Amino acid sequence: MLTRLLTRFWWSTVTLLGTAFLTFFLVNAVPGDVAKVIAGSKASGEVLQEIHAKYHLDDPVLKRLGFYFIQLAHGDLGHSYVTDQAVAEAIRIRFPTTAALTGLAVLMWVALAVPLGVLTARFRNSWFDRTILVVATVSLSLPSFWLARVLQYWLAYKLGWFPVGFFRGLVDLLLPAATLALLMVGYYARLVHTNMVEVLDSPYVRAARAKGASETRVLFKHALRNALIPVITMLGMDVASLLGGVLFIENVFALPGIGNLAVQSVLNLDVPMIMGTVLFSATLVVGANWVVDLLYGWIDPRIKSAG
Amino acid sequence: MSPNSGFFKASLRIICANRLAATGALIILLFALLALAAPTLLRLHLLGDPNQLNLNGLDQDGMPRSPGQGYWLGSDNLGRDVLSRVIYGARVSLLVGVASMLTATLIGVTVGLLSGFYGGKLDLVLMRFTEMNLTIPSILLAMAFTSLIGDNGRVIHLHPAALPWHFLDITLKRGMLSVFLVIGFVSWPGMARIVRAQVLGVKEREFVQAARALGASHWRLIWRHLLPNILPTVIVLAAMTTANTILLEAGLGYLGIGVPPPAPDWGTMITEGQPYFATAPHLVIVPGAAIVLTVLAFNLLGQGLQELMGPRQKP
Amino acid sequence: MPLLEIRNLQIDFGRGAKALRAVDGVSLSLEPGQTLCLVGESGSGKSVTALSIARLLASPPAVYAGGEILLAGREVLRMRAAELRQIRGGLVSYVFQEPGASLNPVLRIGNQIQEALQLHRPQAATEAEVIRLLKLVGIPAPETRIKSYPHELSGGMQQRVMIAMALAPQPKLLVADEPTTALDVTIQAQIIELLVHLRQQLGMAILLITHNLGIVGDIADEVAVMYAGQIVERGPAPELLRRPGHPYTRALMNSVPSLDSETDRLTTIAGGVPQLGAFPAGCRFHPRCAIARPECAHASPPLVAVEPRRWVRCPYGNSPA
Amino acid sequence: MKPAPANLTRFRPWLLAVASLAAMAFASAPAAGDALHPGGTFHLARADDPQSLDPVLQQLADDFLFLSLLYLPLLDNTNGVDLVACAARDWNTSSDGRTFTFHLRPDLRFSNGRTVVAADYAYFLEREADPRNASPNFALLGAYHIRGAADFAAHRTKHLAGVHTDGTQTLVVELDQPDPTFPFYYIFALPQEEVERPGDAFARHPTGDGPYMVDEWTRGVRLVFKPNPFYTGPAPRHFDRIEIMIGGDEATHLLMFERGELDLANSTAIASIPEPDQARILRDPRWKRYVERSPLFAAHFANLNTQMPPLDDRRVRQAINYAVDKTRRAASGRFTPAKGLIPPCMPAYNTNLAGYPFDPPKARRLLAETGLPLPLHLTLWYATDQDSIMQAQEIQADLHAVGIELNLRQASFSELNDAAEIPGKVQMSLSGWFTSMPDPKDILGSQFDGRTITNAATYNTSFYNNPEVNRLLDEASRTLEPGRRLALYRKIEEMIVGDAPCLFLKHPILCELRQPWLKGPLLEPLWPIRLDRVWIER
Repeated sequence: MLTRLLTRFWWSTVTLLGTAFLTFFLVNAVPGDVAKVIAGSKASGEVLQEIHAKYHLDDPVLKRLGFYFIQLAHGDLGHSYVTDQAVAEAIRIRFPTTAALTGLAVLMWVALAVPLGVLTARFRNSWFDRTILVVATVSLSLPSFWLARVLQYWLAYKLGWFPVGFFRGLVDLLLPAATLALLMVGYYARLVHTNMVEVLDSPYVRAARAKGASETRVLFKHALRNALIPVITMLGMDVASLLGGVLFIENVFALPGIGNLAVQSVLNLDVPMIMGTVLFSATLVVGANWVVDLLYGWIDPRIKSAG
Repeated sequence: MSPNSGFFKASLRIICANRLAATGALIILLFALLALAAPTLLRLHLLGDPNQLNLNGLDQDGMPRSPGQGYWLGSDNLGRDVLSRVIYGARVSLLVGVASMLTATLIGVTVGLLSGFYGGKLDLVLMRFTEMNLTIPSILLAMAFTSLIGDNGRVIHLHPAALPWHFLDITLKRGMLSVFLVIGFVSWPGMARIVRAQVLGVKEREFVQAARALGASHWRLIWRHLLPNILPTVIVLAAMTTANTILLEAGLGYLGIGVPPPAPDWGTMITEGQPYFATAPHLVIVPGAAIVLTVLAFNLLGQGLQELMGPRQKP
Repeated sequence: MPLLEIRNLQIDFGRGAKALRAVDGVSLSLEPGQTLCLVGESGSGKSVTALSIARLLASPPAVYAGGEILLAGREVLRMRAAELRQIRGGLVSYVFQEPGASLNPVLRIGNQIQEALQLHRPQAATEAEVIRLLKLVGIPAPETRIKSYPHELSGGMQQRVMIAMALAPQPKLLVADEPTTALDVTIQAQIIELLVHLRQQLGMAILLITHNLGIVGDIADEVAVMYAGQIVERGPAPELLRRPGHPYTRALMNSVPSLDSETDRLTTIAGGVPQLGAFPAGCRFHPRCAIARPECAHASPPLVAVEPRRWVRCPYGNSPA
Repeated sequence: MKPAPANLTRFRPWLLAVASLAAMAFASAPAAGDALHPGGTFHLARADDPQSLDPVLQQLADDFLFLSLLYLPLLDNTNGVDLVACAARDWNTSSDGRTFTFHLRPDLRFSNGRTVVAADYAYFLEREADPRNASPNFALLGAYHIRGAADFAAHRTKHLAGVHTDGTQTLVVELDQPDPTFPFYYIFALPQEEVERPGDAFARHPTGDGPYMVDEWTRGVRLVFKPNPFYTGPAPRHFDRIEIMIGGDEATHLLMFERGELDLANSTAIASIPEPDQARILRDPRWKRYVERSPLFAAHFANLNTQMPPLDDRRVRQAINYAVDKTRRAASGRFTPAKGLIPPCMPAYNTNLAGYPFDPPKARRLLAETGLPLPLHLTLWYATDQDSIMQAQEIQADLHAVGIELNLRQASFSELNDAAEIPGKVQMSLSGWFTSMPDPKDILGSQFDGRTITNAATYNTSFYNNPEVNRLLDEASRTLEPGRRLALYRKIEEMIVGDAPCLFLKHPILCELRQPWLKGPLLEPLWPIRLDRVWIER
C-alpha cells in the first residue's frame, strides 16, 4: 500500500514537472512584447528596459526556465505582468470560490446521478431507462456557457429565483452549481448505470438475493458500494474536465474563481498568471487522483493487500 | 457490386439496427447536407447571404428581428439572416469538429498503438506524456495554444481542379486551420489511453501470438492484426470525440479566440448574441440549439454504436 | 408431503417470438432430509431449474412460462415479494459455484453471515452465533476470521463461508449449485464430505447440482439427469448408477473423473451441448447418441416410467446395458 | 472594455455650452447636507479592477471614477460647466498666462490624520514628471512645459523648478509658455510618507484627503470603500460604504440592476447602457424615467495608415470615408455621426465642416481615379469588445459594396496597441480618443502631430505627417485669445479632415440608468460618472 502510494507520488511529481516544462515553453512562445504588456503600450524605452531587466526577459530561454524552476522550488509562482499581484496570492484568493462551486455541484450531481443510475440499472431497458439515457446524452451535449446563459436569464432574471451573478454568499452559488451539476449528471448517471448493471449481474448480488435480502438492501448495501468504486476514480480524473466547465460558468455568473482568472490572463497575455493557473489545475488533478487512490484503499479492501 | 457499396450497405445496416445510432446519423447527415448545399442555396436565393449586412433585417430601433418576420429564424444584430448563419456555421463546426477529431484520432491511435504494442520504456514515456496532457483541462490548453499560433490562411478544394464543383470549396479562413489543429492537439490523450488498453488485450490473443510466431513483421502485426481489432472501439471513440471537439470549438469561439468573424461560427454567434438575450433571445437560443443538436447527434451515434459493438467503455 | 415438488416447469428466456425455452417440462420432488442430485452438462438447464426454486432468475429476461413449484406446500411462482424474501434463506438456501465471486468483496465475512442471521433469525444475530457457524463448517480460528475480507481466504475456505452463510437461517433445503466445480480436487472431496456431514447433523434436504456423476454416489438418495432443458432420466441413486437407462446417462458415467485420479482428462461425450434455441428436432440427444436410429431424428420420446420411481426418456435404452 | 486607446487627459471644461439632461434635471436638487443623506451602502459592479488607485499611475479613463472618492483635486467643477475651488480656497492666473497660484484650505487632512500642505501637491507633480515612475500622464503633463521639467526628467535637478510652495498653504506653478488649459489639469495631494512605504501598498490602499478610503480591495473580487474619518472637505459625504463587485459583463450587470441588486446599471466611466438593451429599457415604463444621457468629449474613428499602400493615396482614404454609412444606428441616440474629430459639445465644433457624407458612387469614382485594380484588399484591426466587433463588420459590409475587401483582424486591446504603433504593420485599426478638455488641443495635437511618428510609442497611428498642420498645432496651443485659438483649431481640423488620415465615425453619447432611489447629479460630459455627488433616498 505504502509503496504503491509512494510510486504514485513519484510519478505525480514527474508529471507535474513535465507539465511545468510544457506550459513554460507554450506560453513563452506567445507573440507580443511582454514588457509592453507589463508597462502599458506607451511606456518609455527606459521603463521597458527596466522591465526587461526585472523579469529577465532578455535572458536565453533555458536560463529563464532555470529561474522559473528555482522559483517553483521555493513555492513562488511569480507575479502577474498586468497587476503585479503575486500569482500564488491571486490563486489563493480565488480558489475558495471555485472549490465551493465545484463542491456544491459535485454534491448536487452525485445526489442526482446515483439514484438515477441505480434505478435505470434496476429497470434496465424499460422506457424509464431509455428516457434517462436520452436525457443523459442531452445533458452531456450541452455547451456549458450556453446553458449557463439560458438558466441565468430564465431562472435568475425572469423568475427571480436566484441571484443573477457574483459571489457574496453560498446562495449565489446555487444556480451556477446547479448548472454545472446538470452538465455532469448525465455522464455520471450513465457511469453509475453501467457499473451497476455489471454489479447486479454478479454472483454476489445473486447470493445476496438468495439470502432473502430485500431489493433495497441488495441495491444499496451490496451493489452500490461496488458500483461506486469506478465512479470515484472517474470523479478524481474528472477534476480536470470539471475545471474546463467551471471556467465558462464562472465567466457567465461573474464568479471570481480560478476559471475566470485563467480566461482573464489568457486574454491579457499575462504569462505568469497563465502558467500559474495551468500548473495549479494540474496539481489539483494530480492531487485529486492521489486522494482517490487513498479513498480506493478504504472503499475497496482488495486494493489494500495488493501491495 | 463494388466492394465499397457493400461496405456502405453494411454500415447502413449496422446503423439502422440501433435507434439511437440511426437518429444521430440522420441528424448529422441533415446538417452535413445543409452545410454542403449552403452555397448552392445561396446562389438560388433560397438562403440569405450569411455575411451581408441588411438594414431590412433590423427593426425601427435598430434591433434584430424575431423569428418569423421575414426571417425564419430571425435576424441578428447586423440584420443578417440567422438561419443562413446557422447553416453556414454548420460548415465551420462540422469541418473543424471532424478535422480535429481526425487529428486527435491520428495522434491518439498512433500513441496508443505504439505504447501498447512496444511497451517498456516507450510505453512509459508516451503514457507520462499523455498523462501530462490529461492533467491540464483541454479548454485551458487550447486557450494557451490558440494564443500561440499565428494567422495562416488556406483554401481547400475538396474536388479535382479540373472539375467546377465549387460547392466542395471550403475556405479555411484565417484561424480555422489553427483552431482545428489546436483542438486536435488537446483532444487525443483520452483516446490514446483507451487504444493502449485495447491493444494490450488484443496483443495477448492467440491469433496475434500465432502471427508473431510465424515471424510477421511489427508493421504487419499492427496493421493486419491489431488495428482491425481495435477499429470498433476507435469508431465509437471517434464519434464521441467529435462531439467533444465541436463543443470545444464552440467554447473557443465563445471566448473570442476561435474562428474569427465574419465566419458564422456557432460559439461566436452566441457571444455576439448574448448581449441581446433580453431583447432577442433567438440570437443565443438558435446557435445554442444547433450546437446541442449536432453534439447530441454525435453522442447518440457513439452511444448507439457502442451498444451495437458491445465493448463497454465509458458511457 | 414432499418438501419440494416441481411440476412440469417451463422457463423461457425472452418473450413472444424471440422466446427461447431453457427448461421444458421438468418435474422433480424431494422429501425432507433427502438428497437429490441434478446432473447434466453445462447448458442443460439444471442451474436454471435450481435457481427457479427461489425465483432467483432475473426476470426479464427469464419468464416462468408454465408449471408450478411447491415448496413446503406453498406455490413459489405465485408468491409476493415479501413472502419470497422470507423463503429465500429461511426455507431454501443456496451455495453457488464460485465462492470467490459470490461473496461481496467489500464486506467482511462476519458481516455477511450476520446479515443472513439478521434477515431470518434476528434474535440469533450475534457474533457468537457467527463463530459457531464458522466452526460448524470447519473454519479454523473463526474468531479472527470474521474480520477477514473474502479475498483474504482460499477458495475452499470461501466455500465453507458460503455454506455457513447458507446454513445460518437454518433452512429446510440447501441448494448447492456446483459447489465444488471451481475448487481443486482435494478440496472438492472435503466440501462434499462437509455437506454429507452437515446433512446428518442438521437433517436438512439437499439439492445438489453437478455435472460430475462421480460425486453423486457418495451423497445422493435420488438422481435426475437433465439434457437440453429436459429430464432424461430419474431414479434412486444406487439403482440409476448401477443400471443407467438413458444413453446420455451412460455417456456421462463414462466421462466421470475419479475423485482420486491424478489426471483431469476425461472421456468426453462426442459433439457439443446444443445451444439454447438450437435444440435438434426429435430426440434432443440423437446427434451425439451412440445408439441413435433414423427415427430418433423425428419423434421426440416421452419420459416413461420404466419401473416404480424410475423414469427414462429413451425407448431404446431402457433395457439396462 | 473601452473600444479604443482610451486616453483620458486631465483637463476641466472651461466653456461648456452643453449640459447633460441629467445635469439640468438635477440642477435644482436639494442642497447637499448630511441630514438629508442618511448613508447606506452603494452597490456597484464593473467588469475589471481599476488599474491602480494611485493617481500618478492611474491610466484608464474608467479608473478616474474612484479618484474622486479618494482625493480632492485643487479645482473641480459643478454641472460640468464652471471651475470651482475644491481643495484650493481660491486661485489666480498671471496676466501672461504662465503663472498659476493656488491658496489651500487650511483644514484638509489625509486619512492617516496628517494635515495636507502645499508640498504634497508639489510632490504629486514631481512624481508625474519623473519618468522613473512611468506615469501614464507623463507626456500629458509634459505638454504644459512646466519650467524646468526637461531638466528634472533628465535627473539634472532634484526638484521641478517651476513648482514651488509659499508656506504650507500656497502652491505656485510656472509654465515656459502660456497655456489657458492648465487650471483644468487635476492636481492632487499625495502624502510622501505613505507613497514611499516599501512595496506596492500605496497603489492598493492609498491614503488621500477625499471623503472615502479603501476598506478592502481584492483583485478580481471586490473593491470596498469606507468613510475617511478625517475628511473635512467642502462637499458632504453620502454613504457609509461603497461596494463594487468586480467581474461579469455589462449585460449581466444590467440584469442585476433590473433585479435591484445594483444601484447603478453601469459604473465604468465611459460605457453606457448596453446598446442591445437600450430600446427595451427606453420602452419599459418602469425604467424609462431613470435613463439619462450626456455627450462625451470623444471621437471614434478608424486609423488609416497613410504610409501603407494603397492607403498612402489620399483618394483611397477619402473613398473609404464616402463609402461608409456613418448614420446607421444614429437613431439610437448613442452617438452623433462624425464629420471630423472635434465633438459637437466642444465650443470649437465646426458646424460648417462638410466631412464625408455617405456617397458610395463618389467612393467608387475616387477609387476608379486611382487606377488601382479592384477589389482592394485591406486589413482592419479591432479590439474584442462588442461595439468594435459590430462596427468592424458594418465597415466590412459597406466597403465590400464599393470594391474593397476588408479582412478583419480581432486582437486583444494590448496587442492592438502594440501593433498599431509599429510603422507599416497595421493598415487600419478601430480607435478613438477621449479628452476631458473642452479645447481641441489634445484631441488634435496628441494624434496628428507628424513629428511624433518617429517615437517608439506614438499615438499617431495613422502615421500622418503634414508640416503645415504641425506648425499650426504649435501656434494654436500658445494662443491665449479664445476667438483666435478657436479659429486656428478649426483650420487644423479642416486640413486633417481633407487629408483623411482616418475614417471618421462618431462622437459617443453616454447613456446611464439609475435606480429611482439614487438621487443627485451623476453625469457630466467630462468625468462622466460622479459617484461622490449622488446619494440614496428611499
